[in-house]
Amino acid sequence: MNPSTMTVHTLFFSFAADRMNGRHKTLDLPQGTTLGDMVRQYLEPALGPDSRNWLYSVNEEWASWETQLKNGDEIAVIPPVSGG
Amino acid sequence: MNPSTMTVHTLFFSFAADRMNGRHKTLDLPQGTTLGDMVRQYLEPALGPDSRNWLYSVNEEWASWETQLKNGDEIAVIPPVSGG
Amino acid sequence: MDVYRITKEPIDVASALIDIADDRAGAQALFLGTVRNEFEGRSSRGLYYDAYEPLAEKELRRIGEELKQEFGALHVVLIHRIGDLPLGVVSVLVAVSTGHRGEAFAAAREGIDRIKLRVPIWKKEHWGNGQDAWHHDPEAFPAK
Amino acid sequence: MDVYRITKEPIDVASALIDIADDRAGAQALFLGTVRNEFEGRSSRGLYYDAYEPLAEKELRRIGEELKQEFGALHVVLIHRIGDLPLGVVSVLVAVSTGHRGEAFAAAREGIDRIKLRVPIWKKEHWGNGQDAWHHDPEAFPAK
Repeated sequence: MNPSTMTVHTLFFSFAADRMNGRHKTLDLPQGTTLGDMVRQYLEPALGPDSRNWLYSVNEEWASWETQLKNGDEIAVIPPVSGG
Repeated sequence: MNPSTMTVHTLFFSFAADRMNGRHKTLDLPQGTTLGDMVRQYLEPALGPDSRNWLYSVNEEWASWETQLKNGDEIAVIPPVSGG
Repeated sequence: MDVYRITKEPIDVASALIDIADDRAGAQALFLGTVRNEFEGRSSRGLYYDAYEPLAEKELRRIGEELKQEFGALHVVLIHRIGDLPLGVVSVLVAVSTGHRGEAFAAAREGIDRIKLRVPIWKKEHWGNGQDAWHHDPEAFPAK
Repeated sequence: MDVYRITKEPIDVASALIDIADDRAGAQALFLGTVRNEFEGRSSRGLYYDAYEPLAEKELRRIGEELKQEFGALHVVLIHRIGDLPLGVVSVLVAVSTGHRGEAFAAAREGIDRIKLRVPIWKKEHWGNGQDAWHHDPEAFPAK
């Protein structure tokens, strides 16, 4: 692994998994990437502009746009929920 | 039985049964007695003035003050209910 | 299937769920009244319930018909247990199934409220100190 | 006792009733969501539910703590089933015990509303015509 990059694991659910053709992706990102950076640069092209309004978690906890990602983080993409 | 009288069966529940010292009474009433007459003349002395505000049934159905009683009727005295 | 019953037996919640099951229903709401260990701060050992059974069952049925009319309940089960009930036991069950959850909650709430208002059932408190008192007896529960 | 669980197994209502039992409780309210044979007029053969399980269970627990704080719920059980569910089956259970019935209804209602708003669970409709669609997918459910 290039020392200036880090690897994160991304989980997709519901129609977001359909759009990504899979429930798991591994991404190599530049060090210092925030959750917001990752969504805008790497996910929005595939998931569409609505994905800016979705919720995200990092390591099984809700995370904000400003969250600094670290090597090995698990990011979950949470499209609008429909339980019940 | 005197042809000018009729016999009715009266049921008491809850604290009304306590006041009457029993759950059943048989009353001989003049022909033409209404439910309201019976309550005022025969029950209120034992049950107190609140009994005018209680509900009553005749033959297993809610009855009004004006209901004409007939020989053999079953009258239930329904003090304020407290189910649940 | 609808059930309206006064019973001396334990109330069977599982069978009520079978009775209200319906593929058209997205929601089921149940209310269970249970015997509490206190009433307005006084400790209680349990309750005794009495009913005028034939009229009570008729009135339960009328309430069920109202819940179907007013809230679109698909099925209604209204069961009240009577006799001496120890702490923790279920005294009354209201179970409804409806298309959506709003009506399910509204119907169940009205169901128990109307039972408490209209059905000829009475409860006697077995106070912790050994005394007994019928609820709504003005001598036992003086107006505050 | 409180229970917060995502499960692939059938939801056991009887055991939820045991979990919420409490001598201090006069009221228990249960809400069950069941798989309905239609959605907004289109016939359905059943539902598939997916969840992000670790975060979903955390969020169920947070909702339960809120119900205890806000409504004085004595015990809370929140269980959501996932996987392929046929018509009529229970997909979600909310069970609470409280001192009195007002709080029981309020807590159960808020419980299911908050689950639907916040818990990372998704459902896919198996339409009667053989097609499938995730709820809230804007391509499958266009804005009206």
